[in-house]
Amino acid sequence: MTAAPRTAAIDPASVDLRTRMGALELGDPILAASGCFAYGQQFADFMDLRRLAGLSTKGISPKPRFGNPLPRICETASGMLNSIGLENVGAEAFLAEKLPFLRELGVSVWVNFFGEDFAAYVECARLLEAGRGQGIAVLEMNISCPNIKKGGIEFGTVPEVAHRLTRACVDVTDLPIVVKLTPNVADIVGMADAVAQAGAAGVSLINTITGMAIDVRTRRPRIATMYGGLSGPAIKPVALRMVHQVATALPGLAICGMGGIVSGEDALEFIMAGASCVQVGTANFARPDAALVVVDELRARMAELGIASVSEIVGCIRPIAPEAPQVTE
Amino acid sequence: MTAAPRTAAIDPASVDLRTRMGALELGDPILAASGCFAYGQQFADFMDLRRLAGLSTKGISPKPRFGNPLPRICETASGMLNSIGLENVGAEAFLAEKLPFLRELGVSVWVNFFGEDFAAYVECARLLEAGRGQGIAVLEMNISCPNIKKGGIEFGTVPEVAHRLTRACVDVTDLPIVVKLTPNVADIVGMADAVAQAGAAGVSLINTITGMAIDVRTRRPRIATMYGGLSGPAIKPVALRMVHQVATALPGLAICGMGGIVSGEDALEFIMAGASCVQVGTANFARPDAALVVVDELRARMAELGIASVSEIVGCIRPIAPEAPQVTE
Amino acid sequence: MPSQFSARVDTNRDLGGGYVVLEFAAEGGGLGDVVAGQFAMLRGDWGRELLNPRAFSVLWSAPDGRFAVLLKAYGRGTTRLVASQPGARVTVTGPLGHGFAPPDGVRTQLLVAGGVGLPPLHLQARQSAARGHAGVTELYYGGRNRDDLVMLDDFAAWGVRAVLATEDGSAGIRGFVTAALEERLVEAQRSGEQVEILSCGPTPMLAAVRKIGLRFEVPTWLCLEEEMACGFGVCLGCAVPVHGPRPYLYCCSDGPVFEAKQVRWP
Amino acid sequence: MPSQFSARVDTNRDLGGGYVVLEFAAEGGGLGDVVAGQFAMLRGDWGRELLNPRAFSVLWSAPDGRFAVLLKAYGRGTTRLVASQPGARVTVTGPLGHGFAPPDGVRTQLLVAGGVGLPPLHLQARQSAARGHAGVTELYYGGRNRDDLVMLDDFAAWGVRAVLATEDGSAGIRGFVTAALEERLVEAQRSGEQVEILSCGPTPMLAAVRKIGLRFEVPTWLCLEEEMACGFGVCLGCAVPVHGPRPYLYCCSDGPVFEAKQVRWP
Ligand SMILES: Cc1cc2nc3c(=O)[nH]c(=O)nc-3n(C[C@H](O)[C@H](O)[C@H](O)COP(=O)(O)OP(=O)(O)OC[C@H]3O[C@@H](n4cnc5c(N)ncnc54)[C@H](O)[C@@H]3O)c2cc1C
Ligand SMILES: Cc1cc2nc3c(=O)[nH]c(=O)nc-3n(C[C@H](O)[C@H](O)[C@H](O)COP(=O)(O)OP(=O)(O)OC[C@H]3O[C@@H](n4cnc5c(N)ncnc54)[C@H](O)[C@@H]3O)c2cc1C
Ligand SMILES: Cc1cc2nc3c(=O)[nH]c(=O)nc-3n(C[C@H](O)[C@H](O)[C@H](O)COP(=O)(O)O)c2cc1C
Ligand SMILES: Cc1cc2nc3c(=O)[nH]c(=O)nc-3n(C[C@H](O)[C@H](O)[C@H](O)COP(=O)(O)O)c2cc1C
Ligand code: FES
Ligand code: FES
Repeated sequence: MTAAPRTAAIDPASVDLRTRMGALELGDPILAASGCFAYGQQFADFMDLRRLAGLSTKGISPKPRFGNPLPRICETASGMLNSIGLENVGAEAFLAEKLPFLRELGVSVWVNFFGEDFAAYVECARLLEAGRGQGIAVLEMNISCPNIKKGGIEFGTVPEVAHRLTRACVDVTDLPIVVKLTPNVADIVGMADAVAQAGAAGVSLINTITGMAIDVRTRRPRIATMYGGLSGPAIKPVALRMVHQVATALPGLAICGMGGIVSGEDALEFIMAGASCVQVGTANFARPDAALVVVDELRARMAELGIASVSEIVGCIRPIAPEAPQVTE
Repeated sequence: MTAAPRTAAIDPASVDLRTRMGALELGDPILAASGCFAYGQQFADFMDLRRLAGLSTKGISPKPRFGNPLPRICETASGMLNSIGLENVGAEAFLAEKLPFLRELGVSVWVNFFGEDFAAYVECARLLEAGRGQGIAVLEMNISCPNIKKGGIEFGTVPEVAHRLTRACVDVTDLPIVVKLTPNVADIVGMADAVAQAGAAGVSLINTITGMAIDVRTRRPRIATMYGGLSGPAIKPVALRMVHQVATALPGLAICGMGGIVSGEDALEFIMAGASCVQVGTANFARPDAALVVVDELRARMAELGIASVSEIVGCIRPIAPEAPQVTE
Repeated sequence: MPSQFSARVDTNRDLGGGYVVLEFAAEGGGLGDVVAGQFAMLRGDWGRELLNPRAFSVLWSAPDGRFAVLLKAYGRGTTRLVASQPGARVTVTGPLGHGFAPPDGVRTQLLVAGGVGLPPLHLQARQSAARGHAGVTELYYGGRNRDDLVMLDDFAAWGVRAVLATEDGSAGIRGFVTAALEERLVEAQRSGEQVEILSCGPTPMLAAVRKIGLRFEVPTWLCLEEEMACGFGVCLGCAVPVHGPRPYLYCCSDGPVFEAKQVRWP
Repeated sequence: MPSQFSARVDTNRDLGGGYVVLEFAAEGGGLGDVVAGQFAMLRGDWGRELLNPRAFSVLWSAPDGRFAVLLKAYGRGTTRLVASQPGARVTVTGPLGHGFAPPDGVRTQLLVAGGVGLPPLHLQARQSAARGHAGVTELYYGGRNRDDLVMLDDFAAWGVRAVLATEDGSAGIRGFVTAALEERLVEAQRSGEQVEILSCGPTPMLAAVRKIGLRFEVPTWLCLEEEMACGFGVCLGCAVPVHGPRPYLYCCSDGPVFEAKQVRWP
């Protein structure tokens, strides 16, 4: 009984897609997600990278890493599992060999990073601080690596630990730090609050959900590390819920939403739930220009619905109207 | 490089599907899941209920409940959200009006139950104790209701609270209590251990994952209570992971697995991960006899793979063989 | 007695305006006798992306197991069904729910239809005509434009008077069909004619029809559509807010036809 | 240069034994020149259940944008593709990866094929023949039974000597084709003939070919299949364990053709 507001459609060209993630201004709200766009170079063959609002790099650690044994990926219903093992070129090579290319593009470069332990996180933030003024817009701190061993789980699941880690990293860089949280927790608001209090410029929600798949012929897991991270449309409802929970509980905190976005309507759901911008991850594997398709669809869908700008709809969701009172006699 | 063991196929009729869930014996490992089979009556039109190994009833509370406002359900990619609000006839009416029908069927009747607070849980267990000898095989205690308000979240997410609650219920009944856990936690093993220590006869894994969907036209949630529980194939990887975690960490604990099972192969994955039996939930909505289809497919797939009995494969998953050492020069 | 059986698309007939009639041939079984307003749950070979079947009012059902539904592409399920080719397989459960009562020969039945809400009223008119009751049946049928008004020939053939309304005036009177309905009720009130309303269509239309029916104190029956999963009273997903001792009834098992005064709408 | 474009199924040709050749017509673009062993990522209108495209070796590619792949129903993606009708749309990315080197005119190329691993070797033979090198190419082709051995006429037409093997003996010699390969290598060793091995097929076959190649110290190239998501070096999903300074290379961007001695298999 909650009817759609019959709003007059508007001209798609007039839709204002600009958005702000905290102090950061973006031409539109759609970025490519970490680990799903490498360092951008491979995509240059298939699309005009300059049309992107921004991208998050593969997670960078202080030293290069080689990653996990295979198999590393498998598909599930409307999703996929991965356990890449955070393979990356390391902070030094990133700054020297990857950043110049990204800087040239003129898009918002988010450098996703992590460390194998507390000290390595701080070291990585310190190393990447050198990229300020060299093209890095945001440090996206990944505290949710299901695929590294060494006690990493606590960074993402214990608020006090996340708080201390965030504070320590914020202290060594003037770049804004957006903390990427894991959904594998009972209380996402508590986590978001902890990192916000520690000086995070915002949060990225969500990383993958830990999952498993089994090959019944071989009686082995389909992922060599046994468990992997679930991404794709399967997890979208969980991601939306967490974005909405955090946006509602912590209205001042900037949120970058992600998890299963493949269409403009998906992106719109995240924005309405409270995300200032979103990232497109797994969808890039089906088509490298997935983020651009999402932008085009978002513009068209907003025009259809008569929505003039992104800024007016961030977090606009209202509860369903209460039902009429019951006459019980 | 992990090749399939080329096992000779066997005669489907010779496959031994019998299984034990703790002390409970079942003719085959496939039950219908709570909330997805009501009290069984409606299905009598469509299938021979006696062919089922067992079923779990809609969750029963001490008093009748009417449930949540609408909309209560919506579909997502390979899943659905629900927020039924645990509508049920109440323990008294269940015993008087529903149990006699179920008893007649001669299948394993699991009565799913909950309370609005601590005392109501214990009261419900006490009331249902009257069903011992009247056809109830198991009390499945649902401590994971995302859809009731009053602090219920702690029952399912704080190990000490779950422990106390389980102990209190175990104390008032001689029926085995299987505790159904919520996946909305960081540490499922800690939860399983807590209830096992308190005397639970086993655990059911998993209930739905809390999620959200948005109608971008109306700018409202698609579920009246804002959030609902995600079920279906989308969550299967998460469910399998939790079953495997608990089976590995707590080898003595009986596990009933569920989450996204729609085929015999799905069921086989759960059994190999460590479940002694499984429940089929959302799949019933597509076809009332879904559980029977799963049994038939399970038998056929086991025969194809040369597996003679369920008991020999419960928890049989082994890690992927290590890779050959690297010659680096 | 409902049953579940397999069927194949026999013909996919485009009526224009996005409306399609799908005719199915059952492979064993069939819907059998159907009361107007009853529905069937249909599911194609949709893999795991779309889990649940979709509800469709039965347009007609023949003794040989053939039956038809009328639909329009709306979301993911209907889009796939509309695109389905002859030979495509569907799983069918039905007939489900409780339909409309036939005319009692005393009250004139005013059928108020909109969009894909036509089938229950189309079947009601067909059955009334077959029983010789066509004369106590009238159709009030509204749409956005003339393309929204389909299958009019059938009503003409059955001798059912049809009052049409379109929002753009391209067929019948301009505006909502509920305006014509109100006029008709005023007339009936004046003449003392006994009438009742049977309606199916978009929710805003049903809400208007409900209010009119209550205002004129005319027995009014609404065929409701709520999101469904199982279709037969198991999932408790399709709650309908009602007045009376319980706050909710179920669209699939208690309905889909409800009396207007029972429905707890604003 | 790889590109992404849209194509439609032109013909779906059943070769028996479950093998199918799908020929596509590109709608703008196309694969262009393809080196044998290069592949394309294909994705049909699969909705959200199947997210990722699937990799297929290119069987042939014509200047007009038409191209073909050979496949068999295996899992969810290949089952849908095998069932696809003319007109069905797919999104194509390719050509991707690095293929086999053409014969150098000195070494005899022994092509060792199994199952759906045939296309790279089929294309290699086609191109060798076109360049007048058919005489330095031989085919070793194994399967479970004669239905697994397809497209033999093409090799005959190109003048390529084919040695066949089936596990049940229904065509060629009985047993694995690697036995015939070993005999051939013994003979080459004896005569001092220079040979190299190019192989594609099921992993157990490739593992055997690798060991044989290493034992006979013959240059051996394996076209590998690893589970892929992106197909061009982005997701890092398709790792291949290798010897050397780094533990892994990538099947899609560094391969799919790897030298046997580099591959880190037991
Ligand atoms: C008793 C009954 C009888 C029915 N009879 C008929 C009939 O005869 N003919 C007929 O055509 N339909 C009929 N329906 C409706 C039909 O079942 C729905 O059209 C169908 O459930 C919607 O399915 P879908 O897969 O197309 O949409 P889905 O993809 O399942 O989407 C359904 C949900 O998504 C939302 N949604 C879908 N598409 C959009 C969109 N484009 N924009 C915004 N929101 C969207 C809706 O709010 C809805 O909640 C009947 C329903 C019931 C309950
Ligand atoms: C470079 C390259 C070239 C290729 N060329 C070809 C080609 O020319 N022709 C061709 O046919 N294929 C080719 N393949 C393989 C093809 O891509 C796979 O068949 C495909 O990825 C499997 O996709 P699917 O959707 O059918 O299986 P999916 O449903 O995606 O399943 C894939 C995974 O599930 C498992 N799986 C699937 N089905 C089963 C089953 N029945 N039993 C047990 N496990 C199962 C497998 O272990 C695998 O891990 C190539 C692959 C690569 C990497
Ligand atoms: C193959 C793969 C690799 C990923 N690597 C990273 C990573 O290095 N750092 C990170 O923070 N997230 C990583 N992610 C998570 C994504 O950035 C994203 O949070 C998640 O996949 C959900 O979005 P999606 O459903 O759109 O993919 C990775 C995801 C995938 C699928
Ligand atoms: C409509 C619906 C109602 C449910 N009601 C209950 C319930 O009353 N008690 C309970 O423990 N679980 C309930 N569940 C959860 C299921 O029993 C099951 O744990 C979950 O749906 C995962 O399994 P599935 O993916 O096979 O559906 C419900 C699920 C659905 C979809
Ligand atoms: S649709 Fe399941 S109860 Fe009505
Ligand atoms: S498939 Fe993505 S890196 Fe190879």
